[in-house]
Amino acid sequence: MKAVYFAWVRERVGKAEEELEPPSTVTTVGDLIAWLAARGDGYAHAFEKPSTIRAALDKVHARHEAALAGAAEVAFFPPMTGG
Amino acid sequence: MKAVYFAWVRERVGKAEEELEPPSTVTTVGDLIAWLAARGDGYAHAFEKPSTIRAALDKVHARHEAALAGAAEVAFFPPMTGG
Amino acid sequence: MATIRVQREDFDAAAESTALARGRMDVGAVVSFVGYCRDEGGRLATLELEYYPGMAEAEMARVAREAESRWRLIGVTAIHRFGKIAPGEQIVCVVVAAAHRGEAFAAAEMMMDFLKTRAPFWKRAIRADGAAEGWVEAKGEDDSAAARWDAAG
Amino acid sequence: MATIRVQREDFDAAAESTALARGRMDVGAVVSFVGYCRDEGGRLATLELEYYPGMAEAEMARVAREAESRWRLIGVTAIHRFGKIAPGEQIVCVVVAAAHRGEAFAAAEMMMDFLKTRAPFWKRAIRADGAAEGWVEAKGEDDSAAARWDAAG
Repeated sequence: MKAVYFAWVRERVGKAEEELEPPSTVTTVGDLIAWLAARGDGYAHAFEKPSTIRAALDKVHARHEAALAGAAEVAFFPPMTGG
Repeated sequence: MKAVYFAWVRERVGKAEEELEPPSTVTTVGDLIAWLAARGDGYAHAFEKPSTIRAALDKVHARHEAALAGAAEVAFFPPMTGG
Repeated sequence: MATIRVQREDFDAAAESTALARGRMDVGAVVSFVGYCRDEGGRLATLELEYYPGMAEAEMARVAREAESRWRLIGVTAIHRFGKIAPGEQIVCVVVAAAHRGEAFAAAEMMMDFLKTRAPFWKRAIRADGAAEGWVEAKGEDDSAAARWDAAG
Repeated sequence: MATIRVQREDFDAAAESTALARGRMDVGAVVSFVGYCRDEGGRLATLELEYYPGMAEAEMARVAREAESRWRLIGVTAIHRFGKIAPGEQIVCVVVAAAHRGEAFAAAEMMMDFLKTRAPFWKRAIRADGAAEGWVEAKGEDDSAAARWDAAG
Protein backbone atom coordinates (compact mmCIF):
# COMPACT_ATOMS: atom_id res chain seq x y z
CA MET A 1 0.00 0.00 0.00
CA LYS A 2 1.00 3.60 -0.59
CA ALA A 3 1.65 5.76 2.47
CA VAL A 4 1.58 9.54 2.34
CA TYR A 5 2.74 11.91 5.09
CA PHE A 6 1.94 15.56 5.72
CA ALA A 7 3.21 18.50 7.78
CA TRP A 8 5.52 17.51 10.65
CA VAL A 9 4.84 13.82 10.14
CA ARG A 10 6.30 14.21 6.63
CA GLU A 11 9.24 16.24 7.95
CA ARG A 12 10.10 13.74 10.69
CA VAL A 13 9.71 10.69 8.46
CA GLY A 14 11.85 12.49 5.90
CA LYS A 15 9.72 11.73 2.88
CA ALA A 16 6.32 12.64 1.47
CA GLU A 17 5.32 9.16 0.36
CA GLU A 18 6.49 5.59 0.02
CA GLU A 19 5.30 2.05 -0.65
CA LEU A 20 4.72 -0.05 2.47
CA GLU A 21 4.52 -3.82 2.77
CA PRO A 22 3.56 -4.46 6.37
CA PRO A 23 3.28 -8.07 7.61
CA SER A 24 -0.14 -9.67 7.70
CA THR A 25 -0.34 -9.19 11.47
CA VAL A 26 -0.75 -5.44 10.83
CA THR A 27 -4.50 -5.18 10.29
CA THR A 28 -5.52 -1.76 11.64
CA VAL A 29 -4.38 1.85 11.30
CA GLY A 30 -3.10 1.63 14.88
CA ASP A 31 -1.12 -1.51 14.09
CA LEU A 32 0.45 0.26 11.15
CA ILE A 33 1.44 3.23 13.33
CA ALA A 34 3.14 0.91 15.83
CA TRP A 35 4.88 -0.96 13.02
CA LEU A 36 6.10 2.30 11.45
CA ALA A 37 7.30 3.68 14.82
CA ALA A 38 9.71 0.73 15.06
CA ARG A 39 11.30 1.41 11.66
CA GLY A 40 13.98 3.85 12.79
CA ASP A 41 14.73 7.29 14.17
CA GLY A 42 12.65 9.50 11.89
CA TYR A 43 9.64 7.20 12.17
CA ALA A 44 10.07 6.84 15.93
CA HIS A 45 10.00 10.64 16.26
CA ALA A 46 7.05 11.05 13.90
CA PHE A 47 4.94 8.41 15.65
CA GLU A 48 6.16 8.85 19.24
CA LYS A 49 2.73 10.03 20.42
CA PRO A 50 0.20 7.98 18.46
CA SER A 51 -2.69 9.98 19.97
CA THR A 52 -1.55 13.08 18.07
CA ILE A 53 -1.56 11.28 14.73
CA ARG A 54 -4.56 11.47 12.42
CA ALA A 55 -5.02 9.04 9.58
CA ALA A 56 -6.99 8.65 6.38
CA LEU A 57 -7.67 5.57 4.27
CA ASP A 58 -8.18 6.26 0.59
CA LYS A 59 -8.66 9.97 1.39
CA VAL A 60 -11.33 9.46 4.08
CA HIS A 61 -10.63 10.11 7.77
CA ALA A 62 -10.06 6.84 9.65
CA ARG A 63 -9.79 6.05 13.36
CA HIS A 64 -6.86 4.07 14.70
CA GLU A 65 -9.16 1.09 15.20
CA ALA A 66 -10.12 1.09 11.51
CA ALA A 67 -9.15 -1.98 9.50
CA LEU A 68 -6.71 -1.39 6.66
CA ALA A 69 -8.82 -3.86 4.68
CA GLY A 70 -7.28 -3.46 1.29
CA ALA A 71 -7.01 0.33 1.26
CA ALA A 72 -4.74 1.49 -1.56
CA GLU A 73 -3.54 4.64 0.21
CA VAL A 74 -3.00 5.43 3.87
CA ALA A 75 -2.18 8.95 5.07
CA PHE A 76 -0.72 10.16 8.36
CA PHE A 77 -0.76 13.77 9.52
CA PRO A 78 -1.17 16.03 12.56
CA PRO A 79 -4.55 17.51 13.55
CA MET A 80 -5.72 19.87 10.80
CA THR A 81 -5.10 23.61 11.07
CA GLY A 82 -6.70 25.00 7.93
CA GLY A 83 -9.51 27.53 7.68
CA MET B 1 -46.45 67.03 21.12
CA LYS B 2 -45.89 65.87 17.60
CA ALA B 3 -47.36 62.50 16.60
CA VAL B 4 -46.09 60.53 13.60
CA TYR B 5 -47.72 57.46 12.08
CA PHE B 6 -46.29 54.75 9.85
CA ALA B 7 -47.48 51.92 7.59
CA TRP B 8 -51.12 50.91 8.11
CA VAL B 9 -51.43 53.11 11.19
CA ARG B 10 -50.65 56.08 8.93
CA GLU B 11 -53.07 54.87 6.27
CA ARG B 12 -55.92 54.34 8.70
CA VAL B 13 -55.39 57.61 10.55
CA GLY B 14 -55.19 59.28 7.15
CA LYS B 15 -52.17 61.43 7.85
CA ALA B 16 -48.45 60.99 8.42
CA GLU B 17 -48.15 63.43 11.31
CA GLU B 18 -49.98 65.98 13.37
CA GLU B 19 -49.77 68.06 16.55
CA LEU B 20 -51.58 66.57 19.54
CA GLU B 21 -52.72 68.32 22.70
CA PRO B 22 -54.02 65.55 24.93
CA PRO B 23 -55.56 66.44 28.31
CA SER B 24 -53.36 66.22 31.38
CA THR B 25 -55.04 62.93 32.38
CA VAL B 26 -53.21 61.29 29.43
CA THR B 27 -49.87 60.43 31.00
CA THR B 28 -48.71 57.19 29.31
CA VAL B 29 -48.35 55.86 25.77
CA GLY B 30 -51.30 53.57 26.48
CA ASP B 31 -53.43 56.50 27.65
CA LEU B 32 -52.59 58.32 24.43
CA ILE B 33 -53.61 55.31 22.33
CA ALA B 34 -56.97 55.12 24.12
CA TRP B 35 -57.47 58.87 23.71
CA LEU B 36 -56.62 58.71 19.98
CA ALA B 37 -58.89 55.70 19.43
CA ALA B 38 -61.85 57.83 20.58
CA ARG B 39 -61.14 60.61 18.07
CA GLY B 40 -63.10 59.23 15.14
CA ASP B 41 -63.41 56.52 12.50
CA GLY B 42 -59.86 56.46 11.10
CA TYR B 43 -58.33 56.57 14.56
CA ALA B 44 -60.77 53.97 15.89
CA HIS B 45 -59.73 51.64 13.07
CA ALA B 46 -56.00 52.32 13.48
CA PHE B 47 -56.04 51.75 17.23
CA GLU B 48 -58.76 49.08 17.47
CA LYS B 49 -56.28 46.48 18.75
CA PRO B 50 -53.87 48.35 21.00
CA SER B 51 -51.76 45.20 21.46
CA THR B 52 -50.72 45.35 17.79
CA ILE B 53 -49.52 48.95 18.08
CA ARG B 54 -45.86 49.72 18.71
CA ALA B 55 -44.76 53.12 19.90
CA ALA B 56 -41.65 55.22 20.15
CA LEU B 57 -40.93 58.34 22.20
CA ASP B 58 -38.39 60.68 20.67
CA LYS B 59 -37.30 57.89 18.31
CA VAL B 60 -36.73 55.24 20.98
CA HIS B 61 -39.03 52.22 21.37
CA ALA B 62 -41.46 52.70 24.27
CA ARG B 63 -43.85 50.32 26.01
CA HIS B 64 -47.48 51.23 26.47
CA GLU B 65 -46.82 51.75 30.18
CA ALA B 66 -44.12 54.33 29.43
CA ALA B 67 -44.78 57.88 30.68
CA LEU B 68 -45.05 60.52 27.97
CA ALA B 69 -43.05 62.74 30.35
CA GLY B 70 -42.37 65.66 28.09
CA ALA B 71 -41.46 63.72 24.95
CA ALA B 72 -41.46 65.99 21.90
CA GLU B 73 -42.39 63.28 19.39
CA VAL B 74 -44.48 60.15 19.74
CA ALA B 75 -44.68 57.57 16.95
CA PHE B 76 -47.19 54.78 16.35
CA PHE B 77 -46.67 51.91 13.94
CA PRO B 78 -47.24 48.17 13.42
CA PRO B 79 -44.59 45.58 14.34
CA MET B 80 -41.51 46.07 12.19
CA THR B 81 -41.01 44.03 9.03
CA GLY B 82 -37.68 45.25 7.72
CA GLY B 83 -34.56 43.22 7.11
CA MET C 1 -17.47 52.95 15.33
CA ALA C 2 -20.12 51.35 13.17
CA THR C 3 -21.09 52.51 9.69
CA ILE C 4 -24.88 52.83 9.42
CA ARG C 5 -26.73 53.84 6.28
CA VAL C 6 -30.37 54.00 5.20
CA GLN C 7 -30.68 54.68 1.51
CA ARG C 8 -32.93 54.31 -1.52
CA GLU C 9 -30.16 53.23 -3.92
CA ASP C 10 -28.58 49.78 -4.08
CA PHE C 11 -25.34 49.05 -2.20
CA ASP C 12 -22.16 47.13 -2.92
CA ALA C 13 -21.91 44.59 -0.12
CA ALA C 14 -18.56 43.36 -1.40
CA ALA C 15 -17.05 46.83 -1.20
CA GLU C 16 -18.37 47.22 2.36
CA SER C 17 -16.85 43.89 3.30
CA THR C 18 -13.49 44.66 1.72
CA ALA C 19 -13.45 48.09 3.36
CA LEU C 20 -13.57 46.54 6.82
CA ALA C 21 -10.59 44.25 6.20
CA ARG C 22 -8.43 46.33 3.87
CA GLY C 23 -5.01 47.20 5.26
CA ARG C 24 -5.77 45.60 8.63
CA MET C 25 -3.56 42.84 9.94
CA ASP C 26 -5.72 42.00 12.98
CA VAL C 27 -8.87 40.96 11.09
CA GLY C 28 -9.16 37.18 10.95
CA ALA C 29 -12.81 36.86 9.95
CA VAL C 30 -15.38 38.85 8.01
CA VAL C 31 -18.98 37.67 7.97
CA SER C 32 -21.34 39.35 5.51
CA PHE C 33 -25.07 38.96 5.34
CA VAL C 34 -27.12 40.17 2.39
CA GLY C 35 -30.90 39.97 2.47
CA TYR C 36 -32.63 39.77 -0.91
CA CYS C 37 -36.18 40.35 -2.05
CA ARG C 38 -37.74 36.99 -2.98
CA ASP C 39 -40.56 36.74 -5.50
CA GLU C 40 -42.53 34.31 -3.32
CA GLY C 41 -42.91 31.80 -6.11
CA GLY C 42 -43.86 34.47 -8.65
CA ARG C 43 -46.58 36.05 -6.50
CA LEU C 44 -44.63 39.18 -5.56
CA ALA C 45 -44.15 41.98 -8.10
CA THR C 46 -42.47 44.56 -5.85
CA LEU C 47 -41.82 45.41 -2.24
CA GLU C 48 -42.23 48.93 -1.04
CA LEU C 49 -40.30 49.74 2.12
CA GLU C 50 -41.37 52.59 4.37
CA TYR C 51 -39.23 53.68 7.30
CA TYR C 52 -39.03 56.13 10.15
CA PRO C 53 -36.27 58.59 9.25
CA GLY C 54 -34.01 59.38 12.15
CA MET C 55 -35.22 56.51 14.29
CA ALA C 56 -34.19 53.84 11.76
CA GLU C 57 -30.59 55.04 11.73
CA ALA C 58 -30.58 55.49 15.52
CA GLU C 59 -31.99 52.01 16.12
CA MET C 60 -29.52 50.40 13.71
CA ALA C 61 -26.70 52.19 15.53
CA ARG C 62 -28.05 50.92 18.88
CA VAL C 63 -28.10 47.36 17.52
CA ALA C 64 -24.51 47.78 16.30
CA ARG C 65 -23.44 49.13 19.69
CA GLU C 66 -25.08 46.19 21.40
CA ALA C 67 -23.10 43.79 19.18
CA GLU C 68 -19.91 45.74 19.89
CA SER C 69 -20.56 45.51 23.61
CA ARG C 70 -21.05 41.73 23.49
CA TRP C 71 -18.15 40.70 21.26
CA ARG C 72 -14.68 41.98 20.40
CA LEU C 73 -15.41 43.40 16.96
CA ILE C 74 -13.08 45.33 14.70
CA GLY C 75 -15.65 46.77 12.31
CA VAL C 76 -19.40 46.78 11.79
CA THR C 77 -21.45 48.02 8.82
CA ALA C 78 -25.22 47.91 8.42
CA ILE C 79 -27.10 49.24 5.39
CA HIS C 80 -30.86 49.12 4.83
CA ARG C 81 -32.69 50.28 1.74
CA PHE C 82 -36.13 51.86 1.50
CA GLY C 83 -38.49 52.56 -1.39
CA LYS C 84 -39.43 50.16 -4.19
CA ILE C 85 -37.41 46.94 -4.34
CA ALA C 86 -37.92 44.27 -7.01
CA PRO C 87 -37.45 40.51 -6.56
CA GLY C 88 -33.78 39.60 -6.82
CA GLU C 89 -32.65 42.97 -5.48
CA GLN C 90 -30.73 43.51 -2.25
CA ILE C 91 -32.62 44.91 0.76
CA VAL C 92 -30.20 44.88 3.67
CA CYS C 93 -26.64 44.01 4.53
CA VAL C 94 -24.68 43.53 7.72
CA VAL C 95 -20.92 43.08 7.67
CA VAL C 96 -18.86 42.28 10.76
CA ALA C 97 -15.07 42.03 11.02
CA ALA C 98 -13.39 40.43 14.02
CA ALA C 99 -10.21 38.61 14.95
CA HIS C 100 -12.08 35.31 15.32
CA ARG C 101 -14.87 33.74 13.32
CA GLY C 102 -17.17 32.81 16.20
CA GLU C 103 -17.56 36.42 17.24
CA ALA C 104 -18.10 37.64 13.69
CA PHE C 105 -20.79 35.02 13.03
CA ALA C 106 -22.60 35.64 16.31
CA ALA C 107 -22.52 39.42 15.94
CA ALA C 108 -23.78 39.38 12.33
CA GLU C 109 -26.61 37.00 13.14
CA MET C 110 -27.67 38.89 16.26
CA MET C 111 -27.63 42.17 14.37
CA MET C 112 -29.90 40.75 11.67
CA ASP C 113 -32.29 39.25 14.23
CA PHE C 114 -32.48 42.59 16.05
CA LEU C 115 -32.75 44.69 12.88
CA LYS C 116 -35.73 42.56 11.83
CA THR C 117 -37.64 43.17 15.05
CA ARG C 118 -36.37 46.59 16.17
CA ALA C 119 -35.45 48.73 13.16
CA PRO C 120 -38.51 50.77 12.09
CA PHE C 121 -39.04 49.54 8.53
CA TRP C 122 -42.28 48.23 7.07
CA LYS C 123 -42.75 46.27 3.89
CA ARG C 124 -45.74 46.55 1.61
CA ALA C 125 -46.13 43.79 -0.96
CA ILE C 126 -47.42 44.58 -4.42
CA ARG C 127 -48.77 41.38 -5.94
CA ALA C 128 -47.92 40.11 -9.40
CA ASP C 129 -51.48 38.89 -9.99
CA GLY C 130 -52.98 42.32 -9.31
CA ALA C 131 -54.43 41.18 -5.99
CA ALA C 132 -54.75 43.89 -3.36
CA GLU C 133 -51.39 45.01 -2.10
CA GLY C 134 -50.86 44.65 1.60
CA TRP C 135 -48.54 45.26 4.49
CA VAL C 136 -46.33 42.31 5.25
CA GLU C 137 -47.14 40.84 8.65
CA ALA C 138 -44.46 40.45 11.29
CA LYS C 139 -43.45 36.83 11.85
CA GLY C 140 -43.43 35.18 15.24
CA GLU C 141 -40.27 33.32 14.25
CA ASP C 142 -38.48 36.65 13.98
CA ASP C 143 -39.45 37.47 17.56
CA SER C 144 -38.19 34.06 18.66
CA ALA C 145 -34.94 34.55 16.78
CA ALA C 146 -34.40 37.89 18.50
CA ALA C 147 -35.44 36.59 21.92
CA ARG C 148 -32.79 33.86 22.02
CA TRP C 149 -30.08 36.55 22.25
CA ASP C 150 -31.70 37.86 25.41
CA ALA C 151 -31.65 34.37 26.88
CA ALA C 152 -28.03 33.88 25.82
CA GLY C 153 -26.90 37.33 26.85
CA MET D 1 -24.44 21.03 -6.04
CA ALA D 2 -21.68 22.77 -4.16
CA THR D 3 -18.75 24.57 -5.74
CA ILE D 4 -15.48 23.47 -4.12
CA ARG D 5 -12.07 24.82 -5.00
CA VAL D 6 -8.56 24.45 -3.60
CA GLN D 7 -6.17 26.89 -5.21
CA ARG D 8 -2.92 28.78 -4.78
CA GLU D 9 -4.20 32.08 -6.19
CA ASP D 10 -6.43 34.55 -4.37
CA PHE D 11 -10.21 34.47 -4.85
CA ASP D 12 -12.96 37.05 -5.25
CA ALA D 13 -15.38 36.31 -2.43
CA ALA D 14 -17.77 38.99 -3.64
CA ALA D 15 -18.02 37.42 -7.09
CA GLU D 16 -18.71 34.01 -5.51
CA SER D 17 -21.42 35.55 -3.38
CA THR D 18 -23.03 37.40 -6.27
CA ALA D 19 -22.88 34.26 -8.42
CA LEU D 20 -25.07 32.35 -5.96
CA ALA D 21 -27.80 34.99 -5.95
CA ARG D 22 -27.69 36.35 -9.50
CA GLY D 23 -30.86 35.85 -11.46
CA ARG D 24 -32.51 33.82 -8.69
CA MET D 25 -35.80 34.97 -7.24
CA ASP D 26 -35.91 32.39 -4.43
CA VAL D 27 -32.74 33.47 -2.61
CA GLY D 28 -33.59 35.54 0.46
CA ALA D 29 -30.25 35.38 2.28
CA VAL D 30 -26.59 35.04 1.40
CA VAL D 31 -24.06 34.61 4.20
CA SER D 32 -20.39 34.91 3.28
CA PHE D 33 -17.45 34.12 5.48
CA VAL D 34 -13.92 35.15 4.59
CA GLY D 35 -11.00 34.04 6.75
CA TYR D 36 -7.92 36.28 6.65
CA CYS D 37 -4.31 35.76 7.67
CA ARG D 38 -3.60 37.84 10.80
CA ASP D 39 -0.11 39.06 11.62
CA GLU D 40 -0.41 38.05 15.30
CA GLY D 41 0.57 41.49 16.52
CA GLY D 42 3.44 41.74 14.05
CA ARG D 43 5.00 38.39 14.96
CA LEU D 44 3.90 36.57 11.81
CA ALA D 45 5.69 37.20 8.50
CA THR D 46 3.98 34.55 6.35
CA LEU D 47 1.84 31.47 6.58
CA GLU D 48 2.59 28.48 4.44
CA LEU D 49 -0.32 26.16 3.88
CA GLU D 50 0.22 22.52 2.97
CA TYR D 51 -2.69 20.30 2.00
CA TYR D 52 -3.59 16.79 0.94
CA PRO D 53 -4.54 16.99 -2.74
CA GLY D 54 -7.61 14.98 -3.55
CA MET D 55 -8.67 14.51 0.05
CA ALA D 56 -8.97 18.25 0.74
CA GLU D 57 -11.45 18.71 -2.09
CA ALA D 58 -13.30 15.51 -1.16
CA GLU D 59 -13.56 16.48 2.50
CA MET D 60 -14.76 20.00 1.66
CA ALA D 61 -17.42 18.45 -0.59
CA ARG D 62 -18.47 16.11 2.24
CA VAL D 63 -18.81 19.09 4.59
CA ALA D 64 -20.91 20.91 1.97
CA ARG D 65 -23.12 17.85 1.50
CA GLU D 66 -23.59 17.59 5.24
CA ALA D 67 -24.74 21.23 5.33
CA GLU D 68 -27.07 20.61 2.39
CA SER D 69 -28.54 17.60 4.15
CA ARG D 70 -29.24 19.60 7.33
CA TRP D 71 -30.71 22.79 5.87
CA ARG D 72 -32.63 23.84 2.78
CA LEU D 73 -29.85 25.55 0.88
CA ILE D 74 -29.93 27.00 -2.61
CA GLY D 75 -26.20 27.29 -3.21
CA VAL D 76 -22.94 26.55 -1.43
CA THR D 77 -19.39 27.58 -2.32
CA ALA D 78 -16.19 26.81 -0.43
CA ILE D 79 -12.71 27.89 -1.51
CA HIS D 80 -9.45 27.23 0.36
CA ARG D 81 -6.03 28.49 -0.64
CA PHE D 82 -2.69 26.77 -0.17
CA GLY D 83 0.93 27.93 -0.46
CA LYS D 84 2.38 31.13 0.96
CA ILE D 85 -0.12 33.62 2.37
CA ALA D 86 0.86 36.99 3.84
CA PRO D 87 -0.92 38.81 6.69
CA GLY D 88 -3.97 40.64 5.40
CA GLU D 89 -4.54 38.11 2.62
CA GLN D 90 -7.59 35.87 2.28
CA ILE D 91 -7.22 32.18 3.19
CA VAL D 92 -10.67 30.66 2.93
CA CYS D 93 -14.23 31.54 2.05
CA VAL D 94 -17.59 29.89 2.48
CA VAL D 95 -20.71 31.32 0.87
CA VAL D 96 -24.21 29.97 1.47
CA ALA D 97 -27.43 31.05 -0.23
CA ALA D 98 -30.82 30.08 1.16
CA ALA D 99 -34.39 31.30 1.24
CA HIS D 100 -34.11 32.22 4.92
CA ARG D 101 -31.32 33.77 6.95
CA GLY D 102 -31.28 31.32 9.85
CA GLU D 103 -30.41 28.43 7.57
CA ALA D 104 -27.75 30.41 5.69
CA PHE D 105 -26.07 31.51 8.93
CA ALA D 106 -26.12 28.06 10.50
CA ALA D 107 -24.84 26.32 7.37
CA ALA D 108 -21.99 28.79 6.83
CA GLU D 109 -20.88 28.57 10.45
CA MET D 110 -21.07 24.77 10.58
CA MET D 111 -19.12 24.50 7.35
CA MET D 112 -16.33 26.69 8.73
CA ASP D 113 -16.23 24.77 12.00
CA PHE D 114 -16.01 21.49 10.11
CA LEU D 115 -13.50 22.74 7.54
CA LYS D 116 -11.23 23.80 10.40
CA THR D 117 -11.19 20.38 12.00
CA ARG D 118 -11.74 18.04 9.04
CA ALA D 119 -10.25 19.53 5.87
CA PRO D 120 -6.64 18.33 5.52
CA PHE D 121 -4.74 21.63 5.55
CA TRP D 122 -1.80 22.48 7.80
CA LYS D 123 -0.36 25.90 8.49
CA ARG D 124 3.30 26.61 9.06
CA ALA D 125 4.10 30.02 10.54
CA ILE D 126 7.17 31.90 9.40
CA ARG D 127 8.08 34.40 12.11
CA ALA D 128 8.82 38.06 11.49
CA ASP D 129 11.60 38.09 14.10
CA GLY D 130 13.49 35.26 12.42
CA ALA D 131 12.56 32.84 15.19
CA ALA D 132 12.25 29.21 14.15
CA GLU D 133 9.28 28.63 11.95
CA GLY D 134 6.80 26.12 13.20
CA TRP D 135 3.64 24.21 12.50
CA VAL D 136 0.57 25.90 13.91
CA GLU D 137 -1.00 23.79 16.64
CA ALA D 138 -4.64 22.74 16.43
CA LYS D 139 -6.84 24.54 18.92
CA GLY D 140 -9.12 22.80 21.36
CA GLU D 141 -11.70 25.54 20.81
CA ASP D 142 -11.97 24.49 17.17
CA ASP D 143 -12.81 20.94 18.25
CA SER D 144 -15.42 22.31 20.66
CA ALA D 145 -16.89 24.51 17.92
CA ALA D 146 -17.19 21.52 15.61
CA ALA D 147 -18.54 19.22 18.33
CA ARG D 148 -21.54 21.41 19.11
CA TRP D 149 -22.98 20.62 15.67
CA ASP D 150 -22.95 16.92 16.53
CA ALA D 151 -24.82 17.66 19.73
CA ALA D 152 -27.29 19.85 17.85
CA GLY D 153 -27.65 17.54 14.88
